[in-house]
Amino acid sequence: MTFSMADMRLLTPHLVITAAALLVLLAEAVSPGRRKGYLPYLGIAGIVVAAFTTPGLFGPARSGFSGMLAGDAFAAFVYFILYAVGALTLLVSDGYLRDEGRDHAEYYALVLLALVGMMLMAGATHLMTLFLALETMSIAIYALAGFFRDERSAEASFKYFILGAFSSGFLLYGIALLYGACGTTEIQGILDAFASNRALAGSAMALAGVGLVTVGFAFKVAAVPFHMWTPDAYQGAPTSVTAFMATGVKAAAFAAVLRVFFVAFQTLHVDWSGVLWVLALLTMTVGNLTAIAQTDVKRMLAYSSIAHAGYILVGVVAGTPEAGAGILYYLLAYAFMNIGAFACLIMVGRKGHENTELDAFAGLGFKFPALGLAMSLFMFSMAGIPPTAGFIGKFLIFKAAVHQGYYWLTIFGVLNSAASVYYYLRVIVTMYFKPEPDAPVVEALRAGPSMAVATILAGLGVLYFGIVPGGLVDLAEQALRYLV
Amino acid sequence: MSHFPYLSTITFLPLLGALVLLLIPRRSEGGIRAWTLAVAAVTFVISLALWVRFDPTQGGMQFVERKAWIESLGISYYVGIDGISLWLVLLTTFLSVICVLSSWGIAKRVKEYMLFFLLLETGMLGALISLDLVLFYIFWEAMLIPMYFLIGVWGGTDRIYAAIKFFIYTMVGSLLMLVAILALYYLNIRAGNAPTFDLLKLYELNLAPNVQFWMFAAFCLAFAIKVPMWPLHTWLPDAHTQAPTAGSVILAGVLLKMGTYGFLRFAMPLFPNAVEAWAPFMMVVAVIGIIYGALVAMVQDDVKKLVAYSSVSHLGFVMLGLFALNMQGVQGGLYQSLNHGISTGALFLLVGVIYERRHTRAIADFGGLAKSMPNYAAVFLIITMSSIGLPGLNGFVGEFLIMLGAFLTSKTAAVFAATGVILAAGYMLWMVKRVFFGALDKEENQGLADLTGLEWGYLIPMVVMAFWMGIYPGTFLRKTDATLELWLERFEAKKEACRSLEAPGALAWLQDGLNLVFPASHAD
Amino acid sequence: MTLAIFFVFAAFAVLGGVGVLLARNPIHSALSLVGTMVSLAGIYLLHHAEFIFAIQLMVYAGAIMTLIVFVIMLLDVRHEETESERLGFGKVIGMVLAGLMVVVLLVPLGAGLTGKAGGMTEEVLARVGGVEFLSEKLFTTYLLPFEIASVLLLVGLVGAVALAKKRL
Amino acid sequence: MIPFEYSMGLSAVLFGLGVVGVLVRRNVIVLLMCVELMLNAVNLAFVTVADHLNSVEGLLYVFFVMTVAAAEAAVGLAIVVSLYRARRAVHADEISLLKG
Amino acid sequence: MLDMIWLVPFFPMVGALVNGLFGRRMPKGLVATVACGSVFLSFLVSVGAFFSLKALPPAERVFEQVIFEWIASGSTKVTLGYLLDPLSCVMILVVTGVGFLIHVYSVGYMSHDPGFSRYFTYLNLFCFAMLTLVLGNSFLVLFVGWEGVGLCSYLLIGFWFEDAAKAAAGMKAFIVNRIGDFGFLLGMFLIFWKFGTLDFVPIMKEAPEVLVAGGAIVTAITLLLFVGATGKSAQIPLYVWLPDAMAGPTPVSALIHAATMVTAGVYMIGRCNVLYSMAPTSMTVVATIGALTALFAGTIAITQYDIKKVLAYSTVSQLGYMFTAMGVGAYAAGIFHLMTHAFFKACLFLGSGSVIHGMHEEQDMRRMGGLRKHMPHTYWTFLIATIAIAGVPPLAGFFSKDEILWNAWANGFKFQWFLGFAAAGITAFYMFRLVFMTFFGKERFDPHEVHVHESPASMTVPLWILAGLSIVGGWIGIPAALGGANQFHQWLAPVMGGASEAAEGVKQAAGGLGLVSTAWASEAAGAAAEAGGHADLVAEYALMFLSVAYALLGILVAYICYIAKPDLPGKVAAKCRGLYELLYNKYFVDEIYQAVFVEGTLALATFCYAFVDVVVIDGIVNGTGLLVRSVGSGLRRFQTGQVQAYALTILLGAVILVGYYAVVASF
Repeated sequence: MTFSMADMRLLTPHLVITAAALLVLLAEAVSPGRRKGYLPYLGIAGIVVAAFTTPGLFGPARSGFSGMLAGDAFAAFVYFILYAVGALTLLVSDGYLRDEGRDHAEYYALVLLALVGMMLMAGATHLMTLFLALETMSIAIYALAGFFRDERSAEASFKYFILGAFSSGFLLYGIALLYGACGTTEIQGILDAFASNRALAGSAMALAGVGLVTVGFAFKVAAVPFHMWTPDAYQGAPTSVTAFMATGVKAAAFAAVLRVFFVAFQTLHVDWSGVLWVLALLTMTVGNLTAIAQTDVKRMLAYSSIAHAGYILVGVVAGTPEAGAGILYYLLAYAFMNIGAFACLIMVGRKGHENTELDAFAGLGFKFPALGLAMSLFMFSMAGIPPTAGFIGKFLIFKAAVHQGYYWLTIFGVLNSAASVYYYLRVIVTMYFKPEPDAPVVEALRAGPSMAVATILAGLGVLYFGIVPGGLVDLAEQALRYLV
Repeated sequence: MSHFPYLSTITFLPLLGALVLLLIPRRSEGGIRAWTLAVAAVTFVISLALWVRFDPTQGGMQFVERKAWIESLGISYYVGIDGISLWLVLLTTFLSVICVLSSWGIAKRVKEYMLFFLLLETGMLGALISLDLVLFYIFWEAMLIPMYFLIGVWGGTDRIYAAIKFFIYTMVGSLLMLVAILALYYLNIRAGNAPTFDLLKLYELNLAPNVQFWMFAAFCLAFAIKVPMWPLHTWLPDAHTQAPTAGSVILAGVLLKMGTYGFLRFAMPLFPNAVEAWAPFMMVVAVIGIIYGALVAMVQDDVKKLVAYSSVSHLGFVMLGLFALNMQGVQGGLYQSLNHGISTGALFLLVGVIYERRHTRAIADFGGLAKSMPNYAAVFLIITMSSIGLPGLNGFVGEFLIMLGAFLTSKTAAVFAATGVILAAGYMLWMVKRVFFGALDKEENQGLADLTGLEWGYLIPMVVMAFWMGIYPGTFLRKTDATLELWLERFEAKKEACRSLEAPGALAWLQDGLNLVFPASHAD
Repeated sequence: MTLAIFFVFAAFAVLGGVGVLLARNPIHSALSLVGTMVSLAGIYLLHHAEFIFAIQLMVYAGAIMTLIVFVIMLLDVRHEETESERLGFGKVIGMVLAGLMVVVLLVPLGAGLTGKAGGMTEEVLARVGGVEFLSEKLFTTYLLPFEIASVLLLVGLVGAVALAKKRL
Repeated sequence: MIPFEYSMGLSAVLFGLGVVGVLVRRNVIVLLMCVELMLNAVNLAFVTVADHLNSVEGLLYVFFVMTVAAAEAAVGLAIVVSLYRARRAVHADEISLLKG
Repeated sequence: MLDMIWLVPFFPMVGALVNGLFGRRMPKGLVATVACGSVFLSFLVSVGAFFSLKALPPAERVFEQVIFEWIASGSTKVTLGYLLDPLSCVMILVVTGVGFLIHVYSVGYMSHDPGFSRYFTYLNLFCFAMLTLVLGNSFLVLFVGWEGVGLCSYLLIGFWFEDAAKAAAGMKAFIVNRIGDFGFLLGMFLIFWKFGTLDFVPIMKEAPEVLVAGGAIVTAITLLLFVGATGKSAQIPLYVWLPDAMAGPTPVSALIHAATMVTAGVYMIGRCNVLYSMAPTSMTVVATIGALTALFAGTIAITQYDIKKVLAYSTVSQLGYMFTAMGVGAYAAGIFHLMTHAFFKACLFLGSGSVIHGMHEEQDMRRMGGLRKHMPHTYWTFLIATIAIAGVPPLAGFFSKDEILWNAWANGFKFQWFLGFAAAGITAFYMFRLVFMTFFGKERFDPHEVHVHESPASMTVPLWILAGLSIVGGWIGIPAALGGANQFHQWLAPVMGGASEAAEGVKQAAGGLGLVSTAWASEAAGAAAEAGGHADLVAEYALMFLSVAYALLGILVAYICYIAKPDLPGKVAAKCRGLYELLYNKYFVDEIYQAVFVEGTLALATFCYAFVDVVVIDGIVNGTGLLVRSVGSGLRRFQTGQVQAYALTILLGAVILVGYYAVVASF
């Protein structure tokens, strides 16, 4: 029972990106002190190559490596989200890191390796693979978060690390219990075990396992009350990393959640949907309400990402392929709008000063029209206002929730969404409606060509997927059809 | 059905114009203005073709265009107009031209201003022609953004508060409507139909009355906020007072109509039994709005705020008409929507004229203006009369039909509504008296110039419309006859069809939703 | 007999754990932890996991703990914890919750191990031996996790370098 | 054969001790050790289950968890070092620059 | 000629348009020509129409002309059309005739006013609206004119808008009228509800079938319409605007606030006589209000010093007579009085205008006196009109007023008769008080400072014409008792004839259902029979004598008070201080209205705004925002930055979550 070339096909994208990571490390090692500007593009090239090897995964579901890795459309869809995240992150990082004097190969390699971890999370069909992938991703992100090695960066990294490891313990314990209850931790195997043994649905061990796994995932997606690391880690980490964390980790984690909850725990929907119902409500509400009280845009976006996790959880609660497709769409939309927003944040900063205080934005909308336009677009998208991708994402998720009769959750969701408008608008209010202070905080934009390209791409993505979502929705639905 | 895509053309022409506008250098303000005017004017001219080619004998949708958009969800780009939307579309294109003219004096960030203006026009037109619920919702929300900027950037001193209040107020309502739209979609699927957001298909979906009840509540909230109906109106005075002149005009002229249009197009035909159940309540609220708005307008010391509150009163009339649920009332309501666009729009334009000269809107700062600005006073008086419903001017026709319609449904409502006629005369004339009559004793007011050519340019069309609509309403009413007849017919038929439908009690339906918080068993 | 040995190891393991908590000096904590790990290694042996027994001693008690002690030394943190005696409200809550957590984790044990796995049956083990079977599985069925683990270690390496290398 | 309840019970207790440690100790390195203690507890659970189910999977989990633990320890300690360099802080409660 | 009837309102409309759009750039002469000419053309067409109508047999004297379909919605079809019948024919003759004279008069009166063209624009517009009112073929068209004249009244009262008080008077007139309109509108709706149309012809024809005579609905309709009439025609309780309306230029007072517009209510009731006759309760109300108003306004007029105010109250009083006539079922008599009143009251107002003009805008009679010498034309014409209004035969006022009183008496409205009779003497008294104070006695001004002059011919000629009409105008309605043919009644008979049938209906209904007192029914029947019948001639003569004597008594008392013993009024006033104050202050009605309605409304409005809107609604709105924000700030506090606190939260969540699964969900 060894692996075959068919298995390798499933792994090609991962291998390509890993190779790119190694290449990046190697390139710096062999030419120390030289110009390193090409390194991120090396990474991007790797992602592009990987992207070319991916479309073949769409189609009938396959599984490889003895049921360890899926090669299905679902995974492929998430891969594409992750490619977008990875490429945009690298683009955003380029000028930013150079400006901050931290443009090291390790950074790009870690991003790429984290990306591999994320992809494996999305593709994992075995909890062991899943766990290892998750740790690969997490450890890389811990390191990335602390990459600037200043006070805040180190603190962010530390908090994320300690709590991440802490919650990993819970996740592992959960896996152990599931192992005990089901005899296997393969996704399909768990499903079969629950399906074949009705009594298992009432087994305290199995359910406690589900609960602990839920804790582990809830931590990764930053669901309340497992969210408290998020604002600190997001705020302290280098902004490009924050963007990466907020989008990539979220996408990978939700992909894993979908696979575990929609497939492995399919028969337990009755049990977990109620729990997630509460989590979703708490997450949306706490995220939004706390975001309203923020005065720092970066931290505000951190809380907003919690809120977004809440909306996505609404989709998880619904538990249907329709909802899953909505979640995938949402993740993609979120990737574009969030990275775009963080790119804008990077642009207003300068070395050593992030300038993410809300007041720093006063009057910037007119001073830097392109920045203002982009930031407004991202804010509107996050607020879920058409015609942006953010709207379509919310629309799809709420549609699925309503379809399952979760009226109240949906109503809470839209009310939350309305409340969130307040703080997203506040950014716009400050940018456009408030005069620039006499002593401008932001003199010039820190915008290299790569940053500009990233922002424009993100903006176009937000608009494109907001206006012509059709094809992508179909694709997402197709992805879910093979998953469930 | 292969014809020139008029509707898409007029809707997206402003958008296209806005994109081109981006290319015009910021410094050539004249060019920016001229281009915007040209775009708006061309849009208006093309929209006139709708009027000419509209077939008044046909009650259904005309100029229909349809293209699949998100096929798997049944969302399509589906547009068309009937007698209900025809005039609102024309009103929009007409007022847009007027507004661009009235914004000639905007000096601050002309380019952005005009840009948002054109975007706003696209949003409004799109919302009016959409026959797909999602498409409608998208335009409906997208409309908010430019308006938000227009208030927030070019508004008065409290513009930020007003802009945010406007935005969030509207958002809350429309998001709940979104939930209802989704629920409708789902119920339609549950009834065994193909998934679709096609409005005309959903018209045919018969829902049990108690289900309708809650669905209507959600739609109603969204539209009632937009209208705005008492007591959801408090965003309006703030938004109106703070918005720049053209913003107020559009806000009063078109945006508020979106609410009444929403009732006519969506909330009422979709949920007739709910309308029947809600109608008494709605009529009471509408009447309260009429009287309350008028009373509050009376004690305003800011001209613009006064006009804003008068809108609350006028829109109360419109709503009263709609919920009278007979031809006179509904047609009157629709007509009054148009009238309000003209007369209140013109009032805002007029207030803008003196605001530009004096930079104040406080009634106490004026007095005796009829002496220094006789032409202005004359136009103002004409519009005032139109606003208070003097026969021969537009306001009367609408108010008369509404009250007549309301009377046929509920005598009490009509009696109370008619007091609004008295109060309207009270607050408007009192304001006119304080602003225009009396001694011209304030030094600042003595040298005020009378209307300029430009101001004449945008006021004359409004006055002409006021007379036309008042003297020969047939031009307008006739085009809506067939549509509204069909509307009422369908309304009654659907009401009958749904009446006997079995469904759990209203609370059971709610319970259904509550159970799903912790679904015990969900078999679907 | 086995059971008695188990209880001895278990007692040591718990004692070690408590030691980690109570020791004021981080070095003492580290040594207590090593104690726990060694005890656990013994229990692994009782559970017929010879391979794990070995790597527990080598990797965990050896390598990882050495690393930790090394860093403690590196940072040379002299000032010892003084606050440990003070029990804040939060800490009491924490302990109560942790106790509850243990209870919650004990409850499911009543359900019993319901999984049906097999695979490592007596016959198989008799034929090939535990370690051989395990390694065979590791390089066939569980090849992918193994490869991921290698990437994981690479990440750990690069990450540690990125964070701690003096000049980068 | 040791009844699984015993081993699992021990595992739970050790897990709890680890959790308490994370909650109450100040020294960041000790926190790290407490996390290791939690992972050890989980390992015990895996071994127990593997033994009782005659399965190899649990043992492999232990193997991989150790790998993870090693990588975590490496990165974690690097973070501690970096934190110490940046802040001269080794106590968890002193690290609260980011809040609110 | 009849199908040219649309020209009647058309000419003034064109005049208004021309003067309104271009008047400011046209010479005054041209403006005046356009204005007067347009009304004169209307008058000519009206005369032509009259003769055309007269040529037809009485039963066919109805001509309807539809201009275009105005409002059509569902079953509502309202056409803009004109209806010419004897009633509207009388009205257009009065409106265009008197209107033309007043236009001519105005040319002189307003010659120095800077708002000359504006004035004539409004005046022409008024004529247009008034003619639409009287010619309208449906309630709605009537309402158009009704509102239109209200607008013109508003504009003309506030013509000199720089005086805030005058502007306020205009506003008051409009708003009080609106209160009346409120009733009128509702009345219309009721009619539409019952008839499905608002056109006069079908309504009047079908009324007996559609409505139950004496029933609640017809009573409601008529009462609501009457509310409209009280507003427009200044009856209790909505008369308050008319005295204030004297703020406008005097010719306006003559035309609008005496001769034409204020009589619209009377005309409207005359137009709806069929309906009113079916509603005895309403009739009683109308008659009583009318008579009360006649007396009430008369008493106020006694104490006023402003020459125009006296005339204003007199107008209110005379309108009261007209309503009394309508209420007692003497529709033709009411219209007759309307016409004669138009002549003499226009003459009086124009005369007063001439006086004011001559006195350089002085209106207070206490500063006049002895003007007889200075302004002979004015004096003589004024005197003639005064005698006419006082009811001295054989001038116009005698015939019309006497007919009303007689009908009231004969139809059993004794109480109303008594009120009207009482007012008659008072009328004679205060009118002659006015004449004596103004034209007789010593000059109470300094002739060297105030150069009193007679008005120009453009003003005196209309005065003489009107004076002449005041004399002869009544002769077309000389009652049979005095040997006349009462042509006026015969002329109106086709319109008013329906009333007798309706009254029959009432009688039957009363008999059959016992709804109405039989006594009344028989009286109503008597009233119906009155048209051609010969009631108690002796009583009629007696009453006639009585009222003439009473009027002469009034004149005599006025003579004693203001010529013979000029200090007497002061003494009387001092003696009855309270009563005098009450009268002088017009029973404090304005003050009461101000306090109750105006202040009450404003207080309610302030409450709505300052409390409901700002505190309650916005309080909730902003409070929600504040709540959300403070909850956010509160939640923020949980984020302490302490990593172990975070871990604790995670643990808490985990315990709850796993506990739920392991303990709750598994059981």
